[in-house]
Amino acid sequence: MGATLFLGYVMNELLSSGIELMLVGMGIVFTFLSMLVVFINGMSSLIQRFFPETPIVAQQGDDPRMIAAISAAVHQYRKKYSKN
Amino acid sequence: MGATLFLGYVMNELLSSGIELMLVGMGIVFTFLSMLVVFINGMSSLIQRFFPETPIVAQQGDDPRMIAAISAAVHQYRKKYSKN
Amino acid sequence: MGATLFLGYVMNELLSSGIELMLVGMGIVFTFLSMLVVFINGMSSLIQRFFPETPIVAQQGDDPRMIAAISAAVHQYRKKYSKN
Amino acid sequence: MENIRLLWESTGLYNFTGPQAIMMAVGFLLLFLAIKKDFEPLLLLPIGFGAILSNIPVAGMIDEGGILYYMYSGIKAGVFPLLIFMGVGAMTDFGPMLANPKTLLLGAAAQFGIFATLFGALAMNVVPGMEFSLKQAAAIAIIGGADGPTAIYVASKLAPELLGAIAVAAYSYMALVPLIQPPIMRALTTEEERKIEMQQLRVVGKTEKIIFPLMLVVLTALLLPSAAPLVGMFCLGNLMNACGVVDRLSKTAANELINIVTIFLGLSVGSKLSADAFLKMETLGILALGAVAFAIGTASGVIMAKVMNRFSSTPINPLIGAAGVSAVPMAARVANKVGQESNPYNFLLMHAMGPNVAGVIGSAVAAGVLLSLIH
Amino acid sequence: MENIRLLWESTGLYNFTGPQAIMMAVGFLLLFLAIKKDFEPLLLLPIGFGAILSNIPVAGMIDEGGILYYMYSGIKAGVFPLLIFMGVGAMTDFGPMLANPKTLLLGAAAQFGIFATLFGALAMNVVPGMEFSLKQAAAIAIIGGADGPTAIYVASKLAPELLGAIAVAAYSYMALVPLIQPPIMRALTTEEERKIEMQQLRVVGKTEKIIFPLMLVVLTALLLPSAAPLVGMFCLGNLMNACGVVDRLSKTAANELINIVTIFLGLSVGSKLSADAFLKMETLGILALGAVAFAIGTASGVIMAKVMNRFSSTPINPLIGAAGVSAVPMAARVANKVGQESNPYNFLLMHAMGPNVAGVIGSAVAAGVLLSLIH
Amino acid sequence: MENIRLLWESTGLYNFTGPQAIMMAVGFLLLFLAIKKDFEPLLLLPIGFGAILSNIPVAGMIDEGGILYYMYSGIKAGVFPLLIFMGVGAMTDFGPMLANPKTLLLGAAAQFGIFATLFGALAMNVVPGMEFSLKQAAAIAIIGGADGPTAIYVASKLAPELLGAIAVAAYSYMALVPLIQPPIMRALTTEEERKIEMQQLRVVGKTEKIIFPLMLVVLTALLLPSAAPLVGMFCLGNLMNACGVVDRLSKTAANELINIVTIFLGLSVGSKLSADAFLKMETLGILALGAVAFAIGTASGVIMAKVMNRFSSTPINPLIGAAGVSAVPMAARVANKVGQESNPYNFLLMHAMGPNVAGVIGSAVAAGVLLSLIH
Ligand code: NA
Ligand code: NA
Ligand code: NA
Repeated sequence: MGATLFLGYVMNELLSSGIELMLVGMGIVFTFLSMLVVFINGMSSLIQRFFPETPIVAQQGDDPRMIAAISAAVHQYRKKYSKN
Repeated sequence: MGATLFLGYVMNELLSSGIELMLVGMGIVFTFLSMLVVFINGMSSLIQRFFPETPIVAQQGDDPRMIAAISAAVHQYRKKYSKN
Repeated sequence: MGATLFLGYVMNELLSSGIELMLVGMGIVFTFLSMLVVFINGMSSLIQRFFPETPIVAQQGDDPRMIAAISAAVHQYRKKYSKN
Repeated sequence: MENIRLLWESTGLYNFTGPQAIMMAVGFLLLFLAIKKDFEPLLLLPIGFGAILSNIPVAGMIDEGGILYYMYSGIKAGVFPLLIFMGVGAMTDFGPMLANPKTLLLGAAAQFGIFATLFGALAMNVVPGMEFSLKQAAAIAIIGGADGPTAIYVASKLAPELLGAIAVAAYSYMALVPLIQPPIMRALTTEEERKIEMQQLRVVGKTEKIIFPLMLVVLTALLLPSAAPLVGMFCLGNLMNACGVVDRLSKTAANELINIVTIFLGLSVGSKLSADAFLKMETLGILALGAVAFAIGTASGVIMAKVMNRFSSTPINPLIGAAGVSAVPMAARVANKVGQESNPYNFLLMHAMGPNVAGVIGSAVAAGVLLSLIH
Repeated sequence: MENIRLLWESTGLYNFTGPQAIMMAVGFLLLFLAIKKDFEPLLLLPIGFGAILSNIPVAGMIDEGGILYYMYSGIKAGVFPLLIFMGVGAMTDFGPMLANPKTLLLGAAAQFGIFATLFGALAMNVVPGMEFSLKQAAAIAIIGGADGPTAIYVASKLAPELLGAIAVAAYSYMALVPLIQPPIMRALTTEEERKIEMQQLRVVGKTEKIIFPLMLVVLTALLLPSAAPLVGMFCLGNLMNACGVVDRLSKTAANELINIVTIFLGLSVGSKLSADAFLKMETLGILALGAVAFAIGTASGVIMAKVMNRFSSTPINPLIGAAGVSAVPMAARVANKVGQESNPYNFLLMHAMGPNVAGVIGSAVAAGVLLSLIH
Repeated sequence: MENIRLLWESTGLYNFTGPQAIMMAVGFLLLFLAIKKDFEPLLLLPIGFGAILSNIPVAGMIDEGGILYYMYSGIKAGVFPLLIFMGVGAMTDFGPMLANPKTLLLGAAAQFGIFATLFGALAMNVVPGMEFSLKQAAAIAIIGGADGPTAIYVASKLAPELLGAIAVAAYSYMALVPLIQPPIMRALTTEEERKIEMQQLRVVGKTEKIIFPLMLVVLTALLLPSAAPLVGMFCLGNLMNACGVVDRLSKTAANELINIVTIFLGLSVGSKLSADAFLKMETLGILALGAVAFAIGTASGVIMAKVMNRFSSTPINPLIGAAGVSAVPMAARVANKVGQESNPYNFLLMHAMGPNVAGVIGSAVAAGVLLSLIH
C-alpha cells in the first residue's frame, strides 16, 4: 500500500508538471506568435509607407494548352534522357 | 617433396571446395529463379483473374518533330540556365 | 632593448622570407604557365596537322522567340512540378 | 548433408522470428497505405520499405556496417530533418499569412493539441502496461504538430526509441486529415458560420516576403533559441526562395536535395521500426494519443477562429481555424472543401493557407518549448 | 641553392616512381577507352581519372585527409554501390520479364559464368606467380555477373585489395559485350535457330509491376538474406518507379543521385588502382578470367535457351539466352542485332530484355550465395 | 516564479553577448549585400545566414552535435571546395584561352597580387595589434587570386581560424571587381591602347579541349603536385564537360551537386564567423590587404599586357590583362565594358575570357606553391 501511495505521488508529480508544461507551453506559443503579429503589422506598414511596391502584374497568360503540350514533351524528353 | 605433397593436398582441397561451390551455387541460383517463375505465374494469373486491368492505351502520339525541337530547346535552355 | 632587437631580427627574418616567397612563387607561376603555353602550342599544331577537325557548324538557328516561349513554359512546368 | 544443414541455417526462413515477421507485415501495410491509399507516399513508402529491409534476418542492414546503420546517423545528428525543413521552407509562400497576420493566432491555438496530448500521455501512465516518461510524453505530443520533420527532429532528441512509431503516427494522421477534421469542424460550427465569406487578401510585396523570414529568425534567436535549428533552417529555405537572387540554390533545396534526403530519412526512420520497440502496448497508446492530438488541435483552431470572428472587424470563417494544425496544404484544402459544402461560391483556400503556414511556425515553436523545458 | 634543391625535391618529377608512372598510364588508357572507344564512359572516365589522381606523388589524395580517402569510405561502407543499384532499379522495367517469366531461367543459366570462373581462379593457383585465396577467387568470379555495382559490392566485402582490377575488368568486358558475344552465339546456334521468331509479348499491368519487386524482396528475405542489401535496394528503386506515386523520388534516384554517386564511386574505385595492388601477375589472371567468365556465361545462356526451345510450347530463339549475363541493355541489343543478321524482320530486343533483367537478379542472387558461403 | 526565472534564463535575450550581436549584424550586412547589392549572392547569402545561425546563443548549432558542426567537417576535409572546383571546371570553356595561349602569361602576371600581398601581410606585423604568422599571411594573400574555392581550400589548410574573414573578403572583392578595376585600368593605359582591336579568335576543336585538361593535370603532377587536388578536380570537371560522352555527370556536377555543396559550404564558412575570430584588429588588416591584393593583381595584369603588346606580332589590348585575376566572368566583362567606353565597336569579351580562365589556373598554381613552401 505504501508502494501505491508512492506511485500515486509520482503520478501526481507527473500530472502537475504536465499541467504546468501545458500552461507555460501554450503561453509561450501564444506570446511568440502574437509578437509576430505585431511585428508583421509594423513591418508591413513601414514597408508600404516607405518602400511601396508596384504590385507585380500577373504573369502574361501562357496558353494553357501549349503548356500542357510542352510539359508532356518535357516529361517524355526527361524520361528518354534519364534512361540512356 | 613433403612440401609438394602438402601443396597438392591444399590445391585438391581448394579445387574440391570450388566444385562444391559451383554445384551448390548454381543449385541455389536455379532454385531461386525457378521459384520466382512459379510465383510470378501465380501472381499474374491471380491478378489477371481478380484485378483485371484495362491495358493502358499507348500515349497519344506526340509529334516526334515537335518533341525533337522542344528537347533541343530544353537542352539549350538548360545549358544557358546552368551557366549563370 | 634586447627584446626590440630580437623583434627586429624576427621581422627581418619574416620579411626576407616574404621576398623570397614572392620571387620563388612568381617564378614558379610564370615557369608553369609558360610551359603550358609551349605545350598548348605544340599540342594545337600537332592536332591541327594530324587530326584536323572540320570546324563545328554553328547550331542551326533555333528561333529565339520559340526558345524564350519554351523556356518560360519549362520554368512554369518545373515550378508546378516542384510543388506537388 | 552437413553442408545442406548449414545452408538451411543461413536462410531467412530458419532465422525469422515472429516479431520480425510481424514488423515486415507492418512494413507492407505502410506500403499499401502509401501506394493504394495515397497516404503521404513520399514518406511512408521509404519508411515502409525501411521497415521491411531492417527486419530481414541475417542480412544485418541495421547493424554497424550496414547501409541503414549509416543512414540513421543522419537522423541522429538531426541533419536530415533540418535539411527537409529547409526544403519545405523553400516551397512555402508566406504571402497569405502576411496579408492577414492575425491568422497566426489560429496557428498558435491549434498547438493546444500538442500540449493536451502531453498531459494525456502522462495521464496514460495509470493504464497498466503503459509507461511514458516525461521525455517520451513530449515526443509523442509533438505528433499533434502535424509536421513530419519537426516530429522526427524532436523524437530523435527526446525519445529515439519511439522514433519509428511517432513518425508513422505523424505521417499517417497527416494523411487522414481529410477524414479526421471534417466531423469536428461541422460539430463545432453552425451552418451560418460555415457560409461566411472572407475579404479578398491584399497582394504582399517581395520586400515583405524577404524581411519576414529574417524577422522570424531574429525573434526566435531572442526568445526561444532552442527552436533556432528548426526555425532557422526553415527561414533559410524561405529566404532563398523569396529573395529571387539564388534561384539555383532554392530550386535544388526544394527538389533534388529534399528528394535525396527524403529517401534516406524515410529508410532510416523505417529502420527504427524494430519489433522490440514497436510491438508494445505503448505503441497503441501512441496511435491513440496521436489521433486525439489531431482532434484537439483541430477543435482548438476552430474555437479560436470563432472567438476571433466575434471580435474582429472583418469576418473570419471559423473553418480556417482547422488549418492551424499545419499539414500543409492538406488542412487548407479540407477547410476549403467543407466551406464549399455550405456555400459553393466560397473560396477559403487562400484564407486557410495563412493559418496553415502559421501552424508550421507554431509547431516549430512548440518543439522549441519542449526541447528547452524538458531535459 | 639549398632552396632550389628543396624545390626540386618537392616536384613530382623527383618523386615519381616507375610503378606510379605506369598506373597513370593505365589511367590514361582507361580515359582513352572511355572517351574514344565509348567503353562504359560513365564509369571508366571517373575510374581512369581516379587512377591518375591517386598516383600523383606528394599530393597524397588517397592518404588520410585526402579527398579520395574520404570518398573511398562510401565504398567500404557499401553505400555507394547500393545507391547505384537503387538507381538502376528505378530505371529498370520488369515488364518483358513478367510477360514471359521462364526467361528467368536464362538469367539463372548465364550465372554459370560466375561459378565456373570461381573454379578457374582456384585452379590458376597451379600457375607459378598466381595465388588466389577462396575469397579472392569469389570476388574475381563475380565479374562474370556482368554487373558493375554488384561486382564492386562483392569485391569490397571479400577482397578489397583486388577492387580496382575487378571493377576495371567488369566494366571493360561489359563494354566489349558486342565483340565477345556474337562469335560464341553464332558458334552455338544454327542458322535456323537464329531465324526463330517469337510470339509478341502481352502487355503487363501496373499491379503486377508493383507486386513483383515486393515478391522478390520477400523471397530474398526468406531464402537468401545475404543478397538482401543488393536485391532490397534494387527493389526499392524499382518499386518507387513502378508505383507511380513517388515520381519525385524515383526520378531523383535515377538521375541526380545516381550521377553524384557515380562520380564518387568511380573516383574511389580508381583510387584503388595503386601500383602495388595492380602491377602483379594476378591482374593478368583477373583479366583472363574475366573474359572467360563472360564467354562461359554467354555460352551457358545460349545452351539453356536451346534446351528450353526444345521443350517449350512456344518457340524461343536461343540468341536471347546470351542476354542472360545482364549488361543491360547492351546484351539485349546484341541478341537483337545477331538475330537480324539471319532474319532482318526479327525483332528480338524486347524478348531479350526479359533474360537481360533476369540476369541482374541472377547475379545479385549469385553474389548473395558467395557472400553467405565464403567467410 | 522560479520557473519564470528559469525560462527567462533560457532566452536568447538573457544569453546574448555583445560580440554575438555584432556578428549577427555582420551576417545581416552580408545578406543585405547579397540580396540588395547582388554581391555574389550564391555564396554570400548562405555565408551570411550561417553567421546568423552560428551566433544564436543557447542553440549551439556549431557545437558538437549541431548541424553546422557536421557541415564544417566537409570543409575541414577539403571536400566541399574541391567539389565546387570540379563543378566550376565543368562550366569552364577553355576555348578562348586555347585559341590564344599567350594570354596564359596574363593569368600568371596577375598572381603577383597574391605574392605582393603575402609580403604586405608580413610587413603589417609592424603595426601594433596586428600579428600574422607566415601561414596566416599566405592564407590572406590567396584572396588576391580572386577565386573563392581556392581561397577557402588554402585557408582551411593553412589558417582555419581566419577562414571566415578570408572567404568574406574574397567573395566581397570579387563582387566589387566592377568598382575596383576600372580606375586602375584607366590609369595604366592610354586612350590609344584602350582602343586596340584584337584579331578574331580561331575556332578551337573538340580534341584540343579534351587534351588540354589532361595535359594540365600531367604538368601539375610533374611540377607542382601540391596543386594537384585543386587542379585535378578542376580538370576532371572540365574533361567531363569537354569529352561529351558523360553529359549526365557533367551536368549534375555543374548544377545539382555544386548547388548542394554551395549551400553546405556557405553555411559552414558562415559558421566560422565567430566573434572571437572576427572581431579583431587583424580582420581590418585582412580586408585592407584583400583590396590591395585585387588592385595589385589588376595592375600587374595590365602592365604585363602592355609589355606583351609591345613585343607581340598581333595587337593585344592591355585591358584584357586585368581579367587575369580570374573572378570569372566578371573581370572579362569589365575589360569589355571599359574597352567599349573608348571604342564602342570593340568586343573584347572573348579575348578577355582567355586570361580570365588562365587566372583560375594561375591562382590554383599559386595556391600549390604556397601549400608546398609553407609548413
Ligand atoms: Na503544426
Ligand atoms: Na548478371
Ligand atoms: Na586567379
